[in-house]
Amino acid sequence: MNRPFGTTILDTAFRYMVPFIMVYGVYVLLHGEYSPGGGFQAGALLAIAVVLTRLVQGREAVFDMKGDTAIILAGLGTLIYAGLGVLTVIWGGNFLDYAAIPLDLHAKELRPLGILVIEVGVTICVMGVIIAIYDALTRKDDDI
Amino acid sequence: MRILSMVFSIMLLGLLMFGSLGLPLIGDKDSPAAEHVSPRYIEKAYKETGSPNLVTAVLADYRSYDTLGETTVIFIAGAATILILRTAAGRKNAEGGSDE
Amino acid sequence: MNELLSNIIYFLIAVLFVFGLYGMLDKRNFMKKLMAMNIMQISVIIFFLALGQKLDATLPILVHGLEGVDQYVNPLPHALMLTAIVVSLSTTGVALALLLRIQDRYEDLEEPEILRGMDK
Amino acid sequence: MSQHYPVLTVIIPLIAALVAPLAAYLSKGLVRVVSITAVFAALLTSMAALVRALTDGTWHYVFAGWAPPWGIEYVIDPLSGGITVLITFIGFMVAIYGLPFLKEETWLKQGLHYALYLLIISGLLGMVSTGDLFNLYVFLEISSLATYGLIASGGYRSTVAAFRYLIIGTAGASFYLLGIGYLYGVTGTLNMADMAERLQPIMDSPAVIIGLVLIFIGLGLKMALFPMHGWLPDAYTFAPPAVIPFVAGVATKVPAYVLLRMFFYIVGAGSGPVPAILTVIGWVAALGIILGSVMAIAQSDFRRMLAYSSVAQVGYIALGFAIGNTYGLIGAVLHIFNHAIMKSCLFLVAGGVKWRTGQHSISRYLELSGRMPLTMGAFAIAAMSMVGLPPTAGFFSKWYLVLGAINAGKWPFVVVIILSSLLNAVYFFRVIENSFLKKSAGGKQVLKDRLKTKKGLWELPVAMLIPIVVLGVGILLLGIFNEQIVSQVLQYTLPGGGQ
Amino acid sequence: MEYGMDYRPLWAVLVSLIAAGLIMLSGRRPNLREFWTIIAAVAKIVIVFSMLPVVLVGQVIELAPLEIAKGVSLYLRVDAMGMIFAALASFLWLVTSFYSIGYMRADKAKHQTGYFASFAICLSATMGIAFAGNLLTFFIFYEILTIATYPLVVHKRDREAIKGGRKYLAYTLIAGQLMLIAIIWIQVIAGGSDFQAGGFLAGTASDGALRVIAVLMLIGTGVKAGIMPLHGWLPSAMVAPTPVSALLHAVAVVKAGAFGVLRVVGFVFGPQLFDEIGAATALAWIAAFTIIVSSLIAMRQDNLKRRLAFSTIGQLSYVVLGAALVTPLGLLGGMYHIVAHAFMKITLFFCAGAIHVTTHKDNISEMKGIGKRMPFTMAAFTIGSLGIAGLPLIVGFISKWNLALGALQRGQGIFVAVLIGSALLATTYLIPVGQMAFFTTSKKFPKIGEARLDMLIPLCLTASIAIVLGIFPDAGAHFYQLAVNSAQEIFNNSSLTMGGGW
Repeated sequence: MNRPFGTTILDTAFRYMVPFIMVYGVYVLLHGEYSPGGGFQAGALLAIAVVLTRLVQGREAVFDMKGDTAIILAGLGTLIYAGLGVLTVIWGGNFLDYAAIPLDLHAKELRPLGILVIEVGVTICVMGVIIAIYDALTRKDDDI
Repeated sequence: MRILSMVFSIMLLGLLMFGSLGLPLIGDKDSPAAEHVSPRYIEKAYKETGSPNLVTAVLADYRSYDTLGETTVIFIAGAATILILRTAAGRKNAEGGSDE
Repeated sequence: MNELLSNIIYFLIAVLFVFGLYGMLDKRNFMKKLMAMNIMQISVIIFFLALGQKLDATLPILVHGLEGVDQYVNPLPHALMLTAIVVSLSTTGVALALLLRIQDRYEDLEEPEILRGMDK
Repeated sequence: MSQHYPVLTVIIPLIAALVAPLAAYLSKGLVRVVSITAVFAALLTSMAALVRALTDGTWHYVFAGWAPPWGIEYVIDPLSGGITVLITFIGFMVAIYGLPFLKEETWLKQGLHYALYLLIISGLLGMVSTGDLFNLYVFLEISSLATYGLIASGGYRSTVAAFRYLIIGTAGASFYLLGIGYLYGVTGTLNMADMAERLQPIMDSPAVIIGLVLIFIGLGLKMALFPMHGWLPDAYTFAPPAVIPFVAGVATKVPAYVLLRMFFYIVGAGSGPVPAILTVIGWVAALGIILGSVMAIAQSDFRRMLAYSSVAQVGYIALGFAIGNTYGLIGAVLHIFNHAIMKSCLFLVAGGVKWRTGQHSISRYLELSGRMPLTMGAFAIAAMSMVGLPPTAGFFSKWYLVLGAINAGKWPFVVVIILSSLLNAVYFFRVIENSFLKKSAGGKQVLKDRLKTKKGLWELPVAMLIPIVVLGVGILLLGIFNEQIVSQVLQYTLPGGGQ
Repeated sequence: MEYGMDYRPLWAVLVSLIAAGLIMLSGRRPNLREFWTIIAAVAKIVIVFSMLPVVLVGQVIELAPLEIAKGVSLYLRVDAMGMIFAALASFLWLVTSFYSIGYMRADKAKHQTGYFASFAICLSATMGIAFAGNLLTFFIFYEILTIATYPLVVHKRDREAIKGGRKYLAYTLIAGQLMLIAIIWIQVIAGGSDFQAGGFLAGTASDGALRVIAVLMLIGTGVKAGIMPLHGWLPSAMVAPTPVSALLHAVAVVKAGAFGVLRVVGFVFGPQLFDEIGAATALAWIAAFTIIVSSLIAMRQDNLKRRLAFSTIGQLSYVVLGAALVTPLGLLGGMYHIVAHAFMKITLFFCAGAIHVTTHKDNISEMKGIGKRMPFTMAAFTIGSLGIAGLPLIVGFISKWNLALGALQRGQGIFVAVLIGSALLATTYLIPVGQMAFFTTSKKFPKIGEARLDMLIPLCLTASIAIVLGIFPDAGAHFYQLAVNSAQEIFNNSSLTMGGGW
C-alpha cells in the first residue's frame, strides 16, 4: 500500500467529502450568474476533489487524472470558450456575440446560455491546469 | 545600489502621492468612473444579459473577450509550469544538466 | 475629513506599491523578490477596487427593490480585477515553478550565489 | 467572413495553441502541421485586414455586439494592420525555422512549446489590434507569460534568466496597470478613443500626468528601454534558439508601438505631460544607444552581443518618438519594422551557427562563410542593415531619424545616431572578419560539425535555411521599397497626416 | 527630355549587378564566371555609349524609377559630367576584366568568385554614382561602392590585408556618415537635393551652416579622393591584388571621390556660392598642399605600388584643385583630368601588376634592367610616367594645361607654380623607373620574357589611348566635348571654346 496518509479516518472523511466538493463545484458553476462565483471557483473546487483523492489515496487512486490528460483537458476547456466565439462568428454574429446562437430564443435568454457555456469552459480549464500543476509538482523524475 | 533603489522608491512614492491628488474621492458617487461607463452596466445588465450578478455580466458578456484572455492565461500558466518542471527535469538526467 | 481619508487610502496604496517595488529592487533572495512582486500586484488590485467604491452602496448583485445607479458599486473594476487576480496568480505559479527548478540546480535562492553558479 | 479578419488573426493562433497539446498527443507531426498552418492562416487574414484597412480606412471591430466603451473593440488602421502583418510574417518564418530543433523532443514538450509559441504570437497580435486599454493588459500578460515559459525551457541558466525577466516584466505590467488605473479614475473609461476624448479637458490633472509616467515606465520596462533593460541580455542569451528569433525581433517592438499609440494618438504629442516625458525619453534613449552599443562591443558571445545591440536599437525607436516630428515618427515606426526583421534574421543566423557548430562565441565564427555561404550572406546583409548602410532597410530608418532630428534642430541626437552606427560597424565587422576572412589555426577539429555525419544535407536543414534567406532578402526589399511602406502604411495614420 | 521613359541608365547600373549574381551562382566554373564578366562589361559599354550621342547634343536623360524615401526618388540623370565618368568606367572595366582574368590566373589567386562579383558590384555602384541625379541616390551608390570594395581590399585574407581593410573601412565609413549628415541637412534646408548645374544651395542657409555642410561634404567625398590628411587608407589598401589597385586608383573608387567633389562644387553649391563661403580657397590650398606633399612622399617609396599610390593621391588633387579653382577652365581641366589620369594610372598599375606576376618583383630597386626583359610593358610604363609628369602629346598635358589656364583665370598664378612644381617632382619619382628599366643593366633579366598576352594587350591599349587622347583630346568618346559642355552648363557660359588653348 503506497498511501502517504492512509489512515482510516482520512479514508472515511475523504469518501464523504469528495462528492460534496464536486457537487458544490457544480453548484458554484451554475449559480455564478446570481451570486459571487463562477467558472474559476468551480474549476478550483473540482480540481480540489481530484487533488484530495491523490493526497489521500496516493498514486494508485482510482479517481485520478494524469497530468498529460489534464493539460490537454485544460486546452480543450479554453477551446470551448474560444470555440463558442468562433461559432458565433460562423452563425453570423460578432465574436462572442451570444445573441447569434441559432436557437429559437430571445436574446435575453440566449445570453445567459452563452455565459453558461463559457463558464463551463473556464471550469474545465481551471480544473485541468490545477491538476496538471499538482501532477507536475508531485511527479518524480522516473515517471517521465 | 541600495541607496539608489531607496531614492528611486521614495521618488516614486512622491509621484504616486502627487498623482493621487488628482483622483476622485473614494466613494464619490459623481466620480467619472461612477458616471461614465458603469451606469449602463448597473441599469441595463439584467435586461440585456439576464444576469443579476453584475460582475458576471461584465466579466462574461460585456467584456467576455477579456475573460477569454484570462482563461488563456491560466492555460499558459499550466502549460508553462509543466514545460518548466517536467520536460526540463527530464534533461537533467539525460544530459547531466547541460546549460546550453 | 472625507477628503483626507480618501487621500490617505490612496497614499497607503502608494506605499504598498512602493514597498513592493523596493523589495524587488533591493532583496537578493528570489523568493523575497517574488513576494515583493505580489505585494505590488495586490496594491494595484486594491487601487482599482478603491476607484470603483461608492459610499452607502452595496455589492453589485441586483436585489429586488433596490434600484438606481447609486445603490450598487461600480462593477467594472471588480470584473477587471478578477482578471488581474487570475493573471497575478498565474504569474506567481509560473514563478514558483521556475524557483523550484532554480532551487534544484543551484540549491540556493540567493541571487549572488546563483549568479556565481551560472558562471561556472 | 471577411468582416471578421481582425479577430481571426488573433484567434486562430490562440485556438491552435489550445489544441496543440491534444494534437501533439495524437501525433507529433500533427502539432507541427496545425501550428504552422495556423500562423500561416493568421498571416493571410492579417494581410487581408491590412489591405482592407488601406482601401476603406480605419476599421472597428466590436466584440460580443456591445458597442464601445461598454464592450471591447479592435481597431485596425494601416499602422496596426501593418504591424500585425509583421508579427505574423516573422512568426511564420520562425515557426518553420524551429522545426528541426524540436524534431526529437517528446510529444509533451513539442505540444507545449508550440502552444506557448502560438500564444506569444496571439498575445502580441492582440496587443496591437486592440482598442481597449485593459484588454491590452490581458494580452500583454498572455504574451509575456508564454515568453517566460518558453525562455525557461532552454536549460538551467535560462530558468534564472526567465525568472528575472518574469519579475521585471510583471513589475512593468503592474506599472502599466496602475497607470491605466489613474487614467480610469479620472475618465471612467477604458476605451482608447473614448479616453482620448475625455482626457483633453483634464490634461493638467496630476492624476493624468502620473498615470502617463507610470504607463511610460511600464512599457519602458517591457521594451527594454535603457536603463530598464536589465532582463534582456540574459533572456536573449539563454533562451532556446527555436523561439528567440521571434521574441527578439518582435516582443520589444510591440510595447514600443503601444507607447506610440498611447502618447501620440490617445494623449497627443503636444498635450499634458507628454512633451516633458518625451524629452526624458529622448535623452535616456540617446544614452541607451551609446551604452548599448559599447556594451555590445565588449561581448564575446554572439547572442549576447545581439541582445545589447537590441537595447541600442530600441533606443532608436524611442529617439524617433522623442524627436516627435513627422520624420522622426516615420523613422521610429519604420525602425520597428526594420529592426524586427533584422534582429530576427540575426538570431536565426545565430541559431543556425549553433546548430552547425555548437558554438555561440564570436571567436568560433572562423571560416564559416565557406561552410555556410547563404547563412553568412544573410548575416552580412543584416549586419550592414544594422550599421545603416544603403540600400538595406536600416539605412532608411536612420535617414528619417536624422532628417527628423535635423528638422527639429536636435543636433545631439544626430551625433548619437551617427556615432552609434559607427559603433555598430565595429562589432558587426568584427564578426564579418571572423567568418569571412580569418582562418582558424588548426582549430578545425575543435568545432563539431553536425552535418558532416549526415550526408546529403546542405549547409543547414532546408527548414532553417529558408527563413534565413527570406529574411535576408526581405531586408533588402524592405530597404528598396521602404517608401511604399511609409506612404501606404504609415502616412495616413501618423498624426498630422505624414506631411 | 525623356523623363521616366528611357530605362537605359537603370540598365547600365543593373547589368553588372545581375552579372554579380550570375557570377556568384557559377562560382565553381571559372570559364562561365569570366564569360559573365565579359558579357556584362560589353553590355554595359553598349548601353552607356548608346546614350552618348544624346548627351553630346546637350540633352539630359532622366529617370526616376521609384521613390526610395519619402519625397526623394531614386533619380538617375545622365548629363555630360556623369557621362564622362560612366563612359570611362565602363570602357576601363572591360579592359580591366581581361587583365584581371590574366592576372588572377597567372597569380593562381583564391576566392576569385568573390573577386569578380565584388568587381561587378563596384562597377554597378560606379555607374550609379555617375548617373546619380540627387544626393541620396549618389550617397546610396557611394556606400555600396564602399562596401563592395572592401572584399577586394582584403582579398588576400592575411593579417596585413585585414588590417588594411579595417583602415579602409574606418576612413570610408566615418566619412560616409559625416556626408550623410550633410546630405540630410541639405535635404532639410533646401527641401530637396536634385543636382542642378550651378548649384541650388544659394540663399538657403546662413554662411556658417553652409560652411559646415561644405566641410562635411568634402570630408565625405575627399576621403575617397585621398585628399590629405584623409588619404591614410590608400597606401594600406595597396595590399589588394593589382587589378584591384588599378580599379581603386584609376577607375572607380578614388575617382568616385574626385567626381563627388566636382558634383558637390558644380551641382550642389555652385561655383559662385562655393567661392563666396570661402570653401574654394581653402580647398584649393589643401589640394595644392596634397599635390606637393604626396609627390615628396612618393619619391621615398621603394615599393612600386606604394609609389603609384602616392602619385594617385597627388594626381587626384589635380581634379580637386580644378573644382576648387571655380573657373570654367579649371573645372574643365579637372573633369578632363579624371579621364587623363585614368588612362595613365591604369597603364602604370597594369605594368606594376604584370611585373609582379611575371617576375615577382615589387620594389623599384629590384627592377634594374627589367626593360630588357619586358620591353613593351616598360615602354607603356614610361608613357604613363611621362603623361603623369605632364609631357605634351600625352593626355595628362591637356588637363594640366587647362588647369593652369583656370588658375590664371582666377588670378591665382601661385597654383600654376604648384602645377609646374608637381610636374617636376613627378619626373623625379616616376621617370627614373623607366630610366632604370631601360638604361641600366642587370644580370637578373637576361632575356626577353614578356607578361601574358591577356595582360600585355590591355596595358598597351591603355597606353596607346593615352597618347591618342593626348593628340586628339576629343577622339573616341568625345570626353573633351563632354567636359566642355558640362563646364558651360555649370557656368551658364557659352564663351568657353573648345580646345581651351591647345
